[in-house]
Parts: sequence; structure tokens; C-alpha cells
Amino acid sequence: MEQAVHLDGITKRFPGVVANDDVDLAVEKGTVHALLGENGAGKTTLMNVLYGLYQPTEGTVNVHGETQQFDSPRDAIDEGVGMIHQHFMLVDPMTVTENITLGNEPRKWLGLTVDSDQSRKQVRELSERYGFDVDPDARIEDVGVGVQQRVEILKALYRGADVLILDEPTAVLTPQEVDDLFRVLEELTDQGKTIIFITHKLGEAMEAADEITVLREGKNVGTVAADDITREELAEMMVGREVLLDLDRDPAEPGRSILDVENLVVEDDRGVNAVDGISLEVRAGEVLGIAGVDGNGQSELVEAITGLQLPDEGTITYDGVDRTTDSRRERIEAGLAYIPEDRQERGLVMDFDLVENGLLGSQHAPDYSSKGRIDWDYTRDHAEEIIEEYDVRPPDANAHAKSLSGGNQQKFVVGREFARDPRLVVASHPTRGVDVGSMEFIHDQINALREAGRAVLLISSNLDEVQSLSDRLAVVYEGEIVDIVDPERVTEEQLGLLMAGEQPDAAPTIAADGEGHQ
Amino acid sequence: LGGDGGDGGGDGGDGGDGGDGGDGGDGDSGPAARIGMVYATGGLGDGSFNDQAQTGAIRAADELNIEYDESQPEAVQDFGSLQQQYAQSSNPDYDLVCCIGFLQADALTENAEQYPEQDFMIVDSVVEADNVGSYVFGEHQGSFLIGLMAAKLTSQDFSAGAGSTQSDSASVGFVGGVEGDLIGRFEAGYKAGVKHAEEDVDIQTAYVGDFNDPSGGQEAALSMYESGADIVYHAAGNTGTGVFRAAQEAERFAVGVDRDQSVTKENFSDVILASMVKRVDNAVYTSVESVVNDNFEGGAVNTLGLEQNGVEAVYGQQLGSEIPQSVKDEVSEVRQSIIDGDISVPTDPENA
Amino acid sequence: MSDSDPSRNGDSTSTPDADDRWSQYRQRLIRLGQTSVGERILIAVSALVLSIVVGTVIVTAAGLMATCRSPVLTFGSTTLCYDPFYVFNRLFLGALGDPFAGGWSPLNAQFAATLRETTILVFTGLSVALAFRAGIFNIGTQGQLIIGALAAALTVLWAGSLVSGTIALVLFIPLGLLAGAIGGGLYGAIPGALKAYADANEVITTIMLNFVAVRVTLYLVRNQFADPTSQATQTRTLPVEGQFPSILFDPRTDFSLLALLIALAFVGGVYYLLEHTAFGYDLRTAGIQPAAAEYGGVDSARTILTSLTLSGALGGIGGAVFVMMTLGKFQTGIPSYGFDGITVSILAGNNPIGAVFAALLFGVLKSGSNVVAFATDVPPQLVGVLRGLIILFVAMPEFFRIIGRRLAAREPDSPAAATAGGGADD
Amino acid sequence: MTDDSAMNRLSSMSGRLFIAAAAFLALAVLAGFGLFAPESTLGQIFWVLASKSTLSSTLRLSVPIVLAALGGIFAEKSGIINIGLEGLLIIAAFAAIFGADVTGSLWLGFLIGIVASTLLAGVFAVVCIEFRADQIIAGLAVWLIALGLAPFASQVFYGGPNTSSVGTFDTITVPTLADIPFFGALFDASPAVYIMFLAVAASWYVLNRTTFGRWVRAAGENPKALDTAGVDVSRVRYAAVLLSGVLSGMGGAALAINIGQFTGNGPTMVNGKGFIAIVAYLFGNYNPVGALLSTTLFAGLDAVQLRLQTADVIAVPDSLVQTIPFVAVIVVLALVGKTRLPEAAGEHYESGEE
Ligand SMILES: Nc1ncnc2c1ncn2[C@@H]1O[C@H](COP(=O)(O)OP(=O)(O)OP(=O)(O)O)[C@@H](O)[C@H]1O
Ligand SMILES: Nc1ncnc2c1ncn2[C@@H]1O[C@H](COP(=O)(O)OP(=O)(O)OP(=O)(O)O)[C@@H](O)[C@H]1O
Ligand SMILES: [Mg+2]
Ligand SMILES: [Mg+2]
Repeated sequence: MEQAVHLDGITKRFPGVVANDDVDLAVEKGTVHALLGENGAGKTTLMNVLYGLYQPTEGTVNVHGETQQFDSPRDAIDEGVGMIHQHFMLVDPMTVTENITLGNEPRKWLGLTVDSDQSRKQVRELSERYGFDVDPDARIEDVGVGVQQRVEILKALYRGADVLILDEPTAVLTPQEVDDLFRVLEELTDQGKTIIFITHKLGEAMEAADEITVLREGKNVGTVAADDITREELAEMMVGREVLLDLDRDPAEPGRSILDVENLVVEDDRGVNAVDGISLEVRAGEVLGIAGVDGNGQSELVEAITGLQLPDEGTITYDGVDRTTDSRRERIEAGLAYIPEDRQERGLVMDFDLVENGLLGSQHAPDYSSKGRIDWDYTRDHAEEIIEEYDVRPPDANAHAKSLSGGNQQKFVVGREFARDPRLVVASHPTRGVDVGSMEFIHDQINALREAGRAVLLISSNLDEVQSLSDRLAVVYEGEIVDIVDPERVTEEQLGLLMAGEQPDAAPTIAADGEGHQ
Repeated sequence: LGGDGGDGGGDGGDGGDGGDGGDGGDGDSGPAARIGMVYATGGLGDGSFNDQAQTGAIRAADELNIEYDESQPEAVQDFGSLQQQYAQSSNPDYDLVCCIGFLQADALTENAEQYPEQDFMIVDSVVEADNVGSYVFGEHQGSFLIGLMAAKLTSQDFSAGAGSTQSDSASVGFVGGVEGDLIGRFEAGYKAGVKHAEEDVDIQTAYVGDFNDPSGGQEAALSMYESGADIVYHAAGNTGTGVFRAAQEAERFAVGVDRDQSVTKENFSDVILASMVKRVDNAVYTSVESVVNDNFEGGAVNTLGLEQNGVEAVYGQQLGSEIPQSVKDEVSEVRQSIIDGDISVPTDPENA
Repeated sequence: MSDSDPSRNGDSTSTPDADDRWSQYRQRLIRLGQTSVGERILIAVSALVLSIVVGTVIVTAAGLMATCRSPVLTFGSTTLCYDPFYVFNRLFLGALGDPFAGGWSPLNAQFAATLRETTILVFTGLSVALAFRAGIFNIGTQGQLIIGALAAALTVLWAGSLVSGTIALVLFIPLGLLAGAIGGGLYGAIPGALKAYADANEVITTIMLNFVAVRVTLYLVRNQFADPTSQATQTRTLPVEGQFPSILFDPRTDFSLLALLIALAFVGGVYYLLEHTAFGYDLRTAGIQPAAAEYGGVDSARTILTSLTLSGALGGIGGAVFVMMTLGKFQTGIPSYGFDGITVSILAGNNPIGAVFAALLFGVLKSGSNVVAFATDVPPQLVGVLRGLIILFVAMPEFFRIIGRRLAAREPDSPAAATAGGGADD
Repeated sequence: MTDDSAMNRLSSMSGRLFIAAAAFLALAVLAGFGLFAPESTLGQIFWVLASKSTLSSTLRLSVPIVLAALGGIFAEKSGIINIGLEGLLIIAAFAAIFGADVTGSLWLGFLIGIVASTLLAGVFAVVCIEFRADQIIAGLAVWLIALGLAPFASQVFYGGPNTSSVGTFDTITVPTLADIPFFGALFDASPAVYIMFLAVAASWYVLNRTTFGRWVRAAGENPKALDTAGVDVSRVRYAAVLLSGVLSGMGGAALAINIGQFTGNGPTMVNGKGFIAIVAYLFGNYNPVGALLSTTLFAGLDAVQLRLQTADVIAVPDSLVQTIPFVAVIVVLALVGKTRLPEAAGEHYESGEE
């Protein structure tokens, strides 16, 4: 079969870092190829080289059998290589059509005017051809990430891409969206396109890819057929040691109620009840998981609990104290730790170094500041402890948050929040973008908190994660809790139905107060 | 580019090289006197007292064989140090420092005391010190005559140059720059003059809030012309340019200020009936002359009103000849009455 | 997101080695804030030199075009009216009081004038910088300064009518500063509240409030608090106890070392506030990434309001110092210290310590321009052009970095200035 | 995140609607007084508002502000905050008069004004795009340089900061239409006013209907998206900044030719109009039509303010009457609320980063 892409001996050096070290990679035309590796293994860099964003220090890039010299993404696009970055490159206030045709707009009237009808038609045709479901006139800022990703793919296709690179495409998607995406990928390969995607999720790689290449510390440690390998083997290839993918846990011994939410109603910006009468309780020493398709009120629920948004009705009680209208700061001081959904927007100040970031949320806490004066020495030690304990790389407290890879940023945020010695932890997608090794570590930490009698509210679109970590699992749909089930006994099908708002037969429901299993 | 130092005027080297006008007229003997000019913050080219003051200095240089150096301060706090620089300088030594504008008064009060040996003169304000000659003007008196003329003309059919009066209304206007005592005197005199001539002439006044806003002046004047004003008098510096422009557009008349603006703004001479000229040049010239003649009178307050020809209503170079003699006669009469003290002119618009 | 990728520049313009060094250097600098102090100074100096070069060209060209009675140079029928070297000599050395002329004392009058301007610019620079660090572009320092100035003048005049003597001596200056701070602070709180609670863009509101301040103070002074003995629209003169004592310097210079020391104390205070207090941390976080600040428990509305109030207070204190040190009264037509504060702050990278040096540079330019006006025929606007050029060149560090890199890459054989002049123009 | 912006649009919309309704209501009340009690204060205010001369005045005052604001929109939409509009106006105002004086033709002068402003905008563009200057500080520098250079050049050529006078454009009067009450002012105006309306329409069209406009918006919102779409971000930004020079140049030239002279004392005859222009386009939410409307609000209040002074309608001191336009803008803004800056405005963009 024809090779769509052949990277030959690629080395990419950054000051002080060898991001890629003599990497060979061959991808056959019409196949899906997964790229796996720990955070910082060099996956993104390698793909940026293929896409012309970086020039390799050594080695050559071959596309469709020809050696290429890509000086910029434009050259790569011209040769049919398209890349969908993890942070989408879309113009938010513009429509889907405008984004897709940007730079190649059909014109009319001597080329003076954009031919919008023609653009819309082309976009509609294109999305129909690949079975996409997008509204050409929707604004990007008004559509969800899943749609945005499809727009990105359409953009590449519109410009004639045969080779599509996707950097961690599933990290932000719901299980449904992931399924949709994989269907699209299949459609694309059927039509002769070649796909390379980066992921941290072993299951996905095995499910969607034909071949899998694993990078470790910038080197290619092997390319395997997806059918010939187990998850454990893959994990070991990535990390270089054995990884425990399943956790052994003692049964929960829930204590007193730490978080008590009653009849909570939260309106979203449009005035719609995003959270529509949710009541839940998290007790000391237990993990309550929240599963659901993104956009069913999880964000608003979390924001109301953590104090970023005031609820419109209902009460929120921490440890017996009504904190419905408490400010964010008061809640932090009451022992709340919160791993936010968006680490780059909320969790970290990207232009601060890690010392300063380690202080975020604690700047008024007694150990860190007294009489308004910050104790920087203490704060620095604190950051260094997080870095060491959570293996943040590079291990440099003076590094700016923005210079860290996403996974390392996440580890730092998790470390900081867990170090608060909280009574209540709200963890929103705590392992998003984190490699398996670190994921394992974060999972261990969550368990340790549980064991130490803390209450944990865990929200994740990763079903494996919520199932394996939670003691009880609440499924939300359209702002309401459809059911609270036993995560160990619930099946994937049952979960799927619940998340679609239906009540399957024989779901292992448990009483809302969390008293024992049914 | 080589010739630094030595080339210039021979007095390179240390600090106070008075690079200015001084070096030019090097005659055989030294100059009769050396003068320092500290202008008002508007700077030269304001078409107003700074330029007028400079005219006086130039005339003195030509006629009295003196030399002068000049400085254009940027802000109030610079007045003091510039006055000091001239006062301190011994190479050259300044025989007189001319301080143009009332804002210099406070700084000069201090400096006059600090440098008792230095002679100063100040325009537009009174500083009570033995080494300071003060020159103040009767702006209100001159404005009174302008008001008189305007009232007379608006009450009759009159056309000249590019403008004409409307027969059906008797209305005149005044555009000020920024409210303040000095501009208030123009307004007060003008209003009183109008009322003196014709009780029922309507007077519109507006302040643009700025001395450098010709567009604002234009709009203010236009709105006056549109509500029937035939003649608009301005005391607004550069803002006045807009008043003239408006007069041309509305085909009415305007009156200039400080200098004969039918000459200095020749393009507008077809609408400028007259100008209320303030002879700051005379003040400068006279004071310089007294220094040259060694009869400088420190401590004197020279009020330059109509009597001293310190202010004058000067008819426009193009339109002046067309103003009816009867009006001119009346202006002359009233001028005499003011000089004789028969008419007293208010200085505060509230009393006008 | 990051503002440069060293590797790419390196690939095309210089050897990996130099590039390596450069990136490491830059990494270090990034940590120190935007750029390091050393680099900043280097760039400022280069900018100064370059603007002098360009300024020389302009002065010479203008000197050739202008007609004058006494040219400094004549060749044939062409005359050169202005001597560029002398212009710069006066501008810089003059502002310092001619340090090389012999018998120089730092207490000379011209240097005092320089420091006098510097003192007030430090306050306005701090005012703008503080707001900037909170993510707020306070163009309204000018208005806040005006209101603060009037508040200080009126308060001290009022106090002067009640007490005098020793009490007045210790009391009036702190009282005036406090009044200025309150006046300016409240005036800053208006756009602050509008931004915090009504989402009103502070650029618009502060520009508008500047105009309002000018007119309202004009009204107040003219109609309520006028000095009946003066032609100028001003208040009466403050009692001597309410005016800054000139320490060491000649009292005629209207400069007080005490005021400068107070300004420096405020620099330290603002620095401490920003870098060492929890509130400063809140403020910086809110300025740089509001969503993260909110997450970190920062009440953004309150931070905005507080920051603009503090910023206004600093501007107001600047106004109080202007009244109590420079003028001795309030007078309408306050110079544009507030606008200069914007340039001072940006020049200093919004760093309070840097603001001292930026303010000093501006003090030199301001007072030097008077010396130039005194000593030469050059129209005063020219100094304005030079000031603009200096700012322009300081604003483009990258230009000097590119040159620096070229010099490092090639052998240092080609003169940088020649490339520089050409580059800026096309 | 996603709903945020929709909501913002909605809420700012409702703010604007509210203001429109309030303004309409106020006008109706005033009209009532105007018709039934023309001598009352409110009645007089109505007739001041409804006069044709107020509208003419408003339009004339608007010309430089609107044109500079359009320039500001293009630059800022493309990601370059051009705070130097004031400087562009100044340089154009001088160059236009100088050019008209030298060539003897007002229209050539107008062109020369545009050229001068465009050149200065070009320098600004190079400094910002090539040399990554801080845009705010470079913009301030442009202002300061022009503020010095124009009067200085005037000094050199005319011996003072004020130039000599050249002529002014004749007004173009559309027969009959010019006689309509109030709106007649639209058909009896200087060419500059018509140019302003054309420029607003053209700018709106370019921004919203052409590829270039689309690229400009993308360059300001997400330059990387544009870059990876194969469009050279720098070139788009250069074009936008130069365009801001052209538009501001028209504004400055029109301002000066309206008076027939450049006056360069103090803040020069431009006197802050460039800064008001920034206010206008922020207020108008980067929409050319919005900028036009917000300018006419401001300029209209300015015109009314002068008329209230001259007609002595209300017994408030002049310096307080002068604050009306400024206070009104603040009040209206407080009701309208947020203006959203383009995402990447003020940030340098280097192709191929990260
Ligand atoms: N522009 C750059 N300058 C310096 N170092 C870089 C640059 N880009 C990447 N690196 C470094 O190269 C290494 C590989 O980074 P890369 O982003 O390719 O990792 P990754 O495999 O995509 O990680 P993750 O799973 O977290 O996305 C890291 O150590 C990173 O810090
Ligand atoms: N200026 C820089 N200096 C050093 N390293 C950098 C710089 N810019 C980017 N990097 C590195 O480049 C890599 C890629 O950055 P990018 O923002 O694409 O993160 P990412 O790996 O895709 O993040 P995520 O885990 O969210 O996928 C990161 O690993 C980061 O360390
Ligand atoms: Mg990556
Ligand atoms: Mg990653």
C-alpha cells in the first residue's frame, strides 16, 4: 500500500530539550494512525513538524512519496496536510461558513465581494458528503466543542487535505461525540483520507486506529497494529514500566454530610434553567461521581457549588453551614478545593510563574500571608513541593505556566488544590489531557483523599474514570439528576440510556442519601 | 555639520548663548539695550498678544538699536524659571525682561523681589514692585466702541464686502474662548456698548471653552448668525478663525481682536468690519524706549485705555471705508466721552 | 500565545549557538517580567541615541529650510539656522544644569526644575501603572489630578483660615496630600464603579471625565473660590505652611526635596503593594487573567473599583503636590501631567520602580526644552518631536533586538545606526 | 463560554434599545412642549434640537471624528490598536493646507493631507508589526510626533504655528431637498459631509461583505486562524493600518479645509478629536454605522450645547453647559454597558509561532 506520510529520522531540538529524537514514522494511505505517549513525549512537536509549523533540526518529511520542505503550514496545506490543533483555530464571532471558507472565499462581482450563497452551498455539500451535521450559519461562539471540532475538520477538507492530523481530538468530547468523531474518521478513511491522531486514551487508540505508534522521551519506541496489543502492554510501552489500570479500593465508609445541595436551580446566560432542581449530598469519605453528556448543567452546577455563580433557587450547605450566597473566597476558606474544567482559563494564570500560581486561591490564607503581606519564601517552598510531589515537568518553579505542556499544567493545578487539605473537593475533568502515568497518580490522590475522610464531587466525561473512582454515580440530564446508581454494577448500556434521559430497566439505583447499597 | 561652537556668533562656550535675534545686528558698538521676552503660554504665532508683543520688540530693535532674546514657555510653572534665567544672566546682561500675559504675575511678584536690580515689565496685570512696570489695557473701553458700532450697523441695512445685515432683526453676538476675568472685560464692554447704542438689540454670547478650537468657534458663530446675528465679535484666539469663516459662510460680519485681523488674516478681510486692537506692541516699545532713555519707571502702573491709544477700534482695511460716516462719527464721539469720563464702562459682564 | 518563538527566528537568521544563548537569555528575562532591567536600560539608551540621530537629521533639515537672521553656518547661499549639536547639548546637559561646565552643583536651578517635573510625573506614572497592572487603562489620571489639585488647594486654604503656626506647619502638608488623594480617589472611583458595576469601558469614561474635570473646576474656581485680586482664574495663594518647604534647593525653584522623597516613598509603597501584598496579587491577577482571578477568590468588581480609586488617589496626590509645591495655588489650565503619566508608565513597563527613571527622562525633556528655548532659535515644538521619537523608539525593543542579533550573528563590522535609520523609515 | 457572547449581544442590544426608546420618548415630550408651549424652556430646547442649523452643525463637527473613527475601526478590528488617530488628524490637517497652498488646489491639498497621514500610519504600522512595538505607546508616540511636527513645519514654512489661509470647499446644495425642514441639512453641506457618509457606507460594506473585511476581522480575533488559512496576517494588518491612515487623513484634511487654515497652537486645531474618535468607535461597538451614530450624538450635543449658551435657554453657567456632551456619553455608556475588544487586539502576532 501507498505511504501517505513518511517521517524519516526527525530530530527537533529546543533550547535545552530534545523534543523529538531521530523519529521515524510511516503512515499508510487510508488508515487511521494513533500517536501515544506521556505528556511531553514529543507528539505535538512531531506533528507540528509534519504540518510545517516547526522545521526539523534533522530529518526529512515525505508526503505522498515526495520529500517536502515545509516552511509554513501554508506549504503543508498545499500538499494536502491539514492539522486540527487541540486549541481550535477558529474565529469565534464568525459563522461556521465564514470560518471554513476563510482565506479561500468564493467571490463575485469582480472579486470584490464574498459570495455568501456560494460559500454556504459549498459548506453544506461538503458536510453532507462526509455525514457531518453542522449549521453553516451558526456562530462558532454559540456552538459546542464537538461542532467546533467538526468545523475544524471541514476547514481542512475544504482546503483539500488528504492527511488529517488531530491533536488530542477526544479530550474535550463527550462519549457520544467521541463515537460520532470515530464514525466520521471511518467515513474519511473510506474516502481515501489518511488520519493521524494523538491521544492519551488507550482504549480509543485501540478502538479507532489501525496502527499505533508510541513515543517516549522524544523517541519512537515502536509501532504496533492496534489489533495485536493489549492496553496493559501499550501502557507499559508508554511509561516504561508496568501501570495499574484498575484500582483496588476498600469500600466507602461515608461519614457525616459535607456537601448538601437542595433543590438547586441555576440559570445560564440565556435565562434557561441549566440546573433545574438538583439535590445531592456528598459525605465525608466518599466520591460522588457525576456523569452526563456535556452541557447538561454540569458546569453550572459546579460553578454554583464552588461560588463562581450564584444560584437562582435552592441552598448549598457545607458541613452544616448554609453557604448559598457565600463568595468564592469564603468558600475556599471553608475548605473547598476545586479543579476547574478549564485550566488555562481559570486554573492557572498563564503569565505567572509556578510560584505565583501556587498561591492562587490561598493569597489571603494565614500561612501564605499575614496582615496582607505575602510570605514569598513559604509560597515558593509550597510550589516546589507540588512540583516535586506531582512530578511537574520541567521541575522549575520559575517557569511560567504558559510554557508548560497541558498535562503538566493539569498536574500542577491538581497538586495545588489537593494540597489545600480540603474538606470538600470538586474535581471537574481532573485528568483531562494527562498521560496515563500521571492519570494513575491523580487517581491515587483522589482515593487517598477519600480514604482520609474527605468528600469528593467528581465530574468527568471519561466514563471509565467516574465509574472506577466513584462510590455513587449520579447521572444528569437536562439539568436534573435522572438517577443515582452504583458505579460498580451499572453497565455501559444502562449509563448510555440514563445519559440520554431514559430510565433503563434494572438500573442499580441507590438511595439518594447514599445510605448503603441497594 | 562640523561647525559647532566657534562658528555661530562668537560667544560659544558656556551657558547663556543668546542665539537669537541678538547676534544679527552686530554693529560696531554694542546694542543700546538688551531685552528678554518671556511670552505667554500660547507661544508665538497666536495672532494675539504674543505676536503683538513681538512686533513691539522688532520695532524697538529696528528703531532703537536694541537686541532681544525670546522664550516661549510651555506651562505656568516655567514662567518663574525663564524670568530668573534672564534676570540672572550676566553674559549678556538684560536691561529689561518683558513678561507677556497676566499668568506671569505671580511668578514675577516673587522674582521682582529676588532680583531687585533687574527691571521688568508685565503686560495685562499689575505687579506692585519698584522694578516692575505694569501695563494694563482698557479692553472694555475698546470693546464698548465695537459694541456701539455693531449695534448701529445691525439696526440698519448695511452691506459691504462679502456680508450684509438682515433688515428684520437687530442682533449681535460675542464668542469667547475660555471664561475668565480678562475675556469677561471684552464681553462686558461690548455688551455695554451695544446697550448704550440701542437698548433693544439682542446680544448672544457663547464660550467655546477653548482658545484653539476653530471648528467650535465656527459653529458658535454660525448658530448666532442663524438666529439673526449680523455681527459677531470674538475674543477667542485661534478659535476666532472659525468665527471669521462662519461670517463668510453666513455672509455676515465679524470683528477681530488684539490685532488688525483684516490685515493679519487677509483672507477674511471681506467680512471683518473692524478689530479691537490692543497695542501690546506699544507697551513693549514704550517700556524699551524708557529703558534706552534711562527713564524706566519702576512701580508705575500704565493703564493703556482709549486715551493712551492702548486700545483702539480699528476699521477693517477693506470694509472700513464702507462703514457709514454717521456710525464712525458716533464712535468717535463716544470714544471721547469715555476718555472724558462721561461714560464709565463696566468690566464685569454681570454688570453690563 | 507566547510572544516569540526563538527557534524560528534562530533557524532563519543566526547560528544555533547564538540562538541558544539568546533563547536562554530570553527565558531568563521572561521570568523577570517582560524584560530585564538591564535590557530595558540598554534599549532605552539605544532608543535615546537613535532618536538623537533622527532628531539631528530633522533639526538639520529644518535648519536648512528655515530662514533666519543669524545662521549658525553659511555655505554659499545655503544657511543652517539651527545647530543640532547645540540643541541636544542644551536639551540634556542644560536640563541637568551643565554638569561638565565646572562649579556644578546638583542644587542648581535647572536641575531643580527637572526634578520638580519628575516628582509630579512619578505620581502620575504610578497612577497609570497601578491601574494598568489591574488591567485598566486609566486615561483619566489627568482629570483625577485636576480634581485632587483643587481639593488640596481648597482644603489647605480652608484649614489656613482656621489655624496657623506650628500646628499648621505639621498638619497642612499631610492634610493637603490627603485631600488630593481623596479628591482624586473619588474621581477615579466614578469610572471604577461604572466599569465594575455597569461594564462601562473605562477608556471612554475617563476621557470624558477629563473634559468634565476641566470645566467643573473652571466653574468652581471662577464662581466660588476665585482670588479676587488676580486676573487669572485661580484660588488664593496657600498659606506658607501649606506649601512644601524647599530643602537644600533654592526656594525660587519651586522644587521641594521633601516632595520628591514622598514620591519615592510612594514608589516603594506601590511596589510593595503590587509585589508583596495579597491585595496586590489580587490586583495583578485580575489585570492579567480575570477568569483565573475570580477562580482564585478575587472579587473582580471590588478590585476594579479599588484599583481605579487608588490610581485616582495617586493622580490626586500628584495634583496636590503640583499645587503645594509648584504653583502655591490652584489655577485652571493644569499642564498635561496625567497624559505624560501614560507614557511614563508604559515606558517603564508599568513597573513602579521603572517609573522613576521614565519620569526622570521626561523631567529632563520638559525642563531641557525650556533651556533649548532659551538658548536657541529652534521652535519649541521640535522638542516635542524629539520626545515623540524617543517614545517611539523605546516602544520597539524588538528593533534593537533584531539589530543586536544581527550584530551578534555577523562579525560586528556594519554600523547599526545606519541600518537603523533606514529600517525605521521604510 | 458559548452562551456568554450571545448573551452579551442580547444585553447590549437591550441596553441600546432601551436608550433608543428613552431618547424617543424624551423627544416626543420635548416636541409636545415645542408645539404647545414653544416659549417654555423645554419648548425652546425642542426648537434648538429640531433646527436645520443644529443638524448642519452636527454634521460638520462629526466629519473629522467619524472619519478618524472609521480608521480606528479598521486598525483595531485587524488587531492593531491605533491610539494615534489624533496624530494622523493633525498631520493631515497641516499637510492638506500646505498642499493646497503650494498647489493652489484644495482637492490636491486634500489628497496631500491623506498621503501625509497614510505615511505616518505606515511608520506606525512598521513599528508595530515589524518591530513589535507596544501599540499603545507607539500610538502615543505618533500623536506626540505629529503634535510637534505639524506646528514645527508650519513654523518653518509660515513663520508661525498657524499657516496662512487657503480657501474652503463650497457647499453642495441639492435643490428642493435642501429646503426640507431639519433634514434639509443633509442636502446642503460641504463635500466633506458627503464624503463622510460615503466613507461610512463603504467601510461597512468592506468590513462585512468583502474578503478583505473578513480577513481584517479574523486578523483581530484570531490571527492564527487566518494565518493557518493561508492569509498573511501582517499584510492584512498593514493594509488595515494604512487604511486607517487614509480615513483619518480625509478627516484631518476636511477639518482644516473647512476652516481654510491650520492652527497649530497648543493641542492644535484638532484639539482632541482623535481621542473622541476612539470613544466614538468603542461606543459604536466597532460598527461604522454605530460610530457615525455615536459621533452624531456627541457632536449633536455639542452643537446643542453652544445653542443653549447663545440662546440663554437655561440658566446654568457656560462652563457647566459645556459638559453636557461628555456627561451624556458617560450616562449613555453606563446604560449600554460593555464593548468587546477584538480578541487579539493589541497583541503582536508572529506567523509560525508555537
Ligand atoms: N517551542 C518550544 N520551545 C521549547 N520547548 C518546547 C517547545 N515546544 C515543545 N517543547 C518541549 O518539547 C517537549 C515535547 O513537547 P510536546 O508538546 O511535543 O509534547 P506532547 O507529547 O505533545 O505532550 P502532551 O501530551 O502534554 O501534549 C516538551 O519537553 C516541551 O517542553
Ligand atoms: N515559548 C515556549 N517556551 C518553551 N516551551 C514552549 C513554549 N511554547 C510552547 N512550549 C511547549 O510547547 C508545547 C506545545 O504547546 P501546546 O500549547 O500545544 O500544548 P499541548 O501540549 O498541546 O497541551 P495539551 O496538553 O493541552 O495538549 C508544550 O509542551 C510547551 O511546553
Ligand atoms: Mg501535545
Ligand atoms: Mg497535550
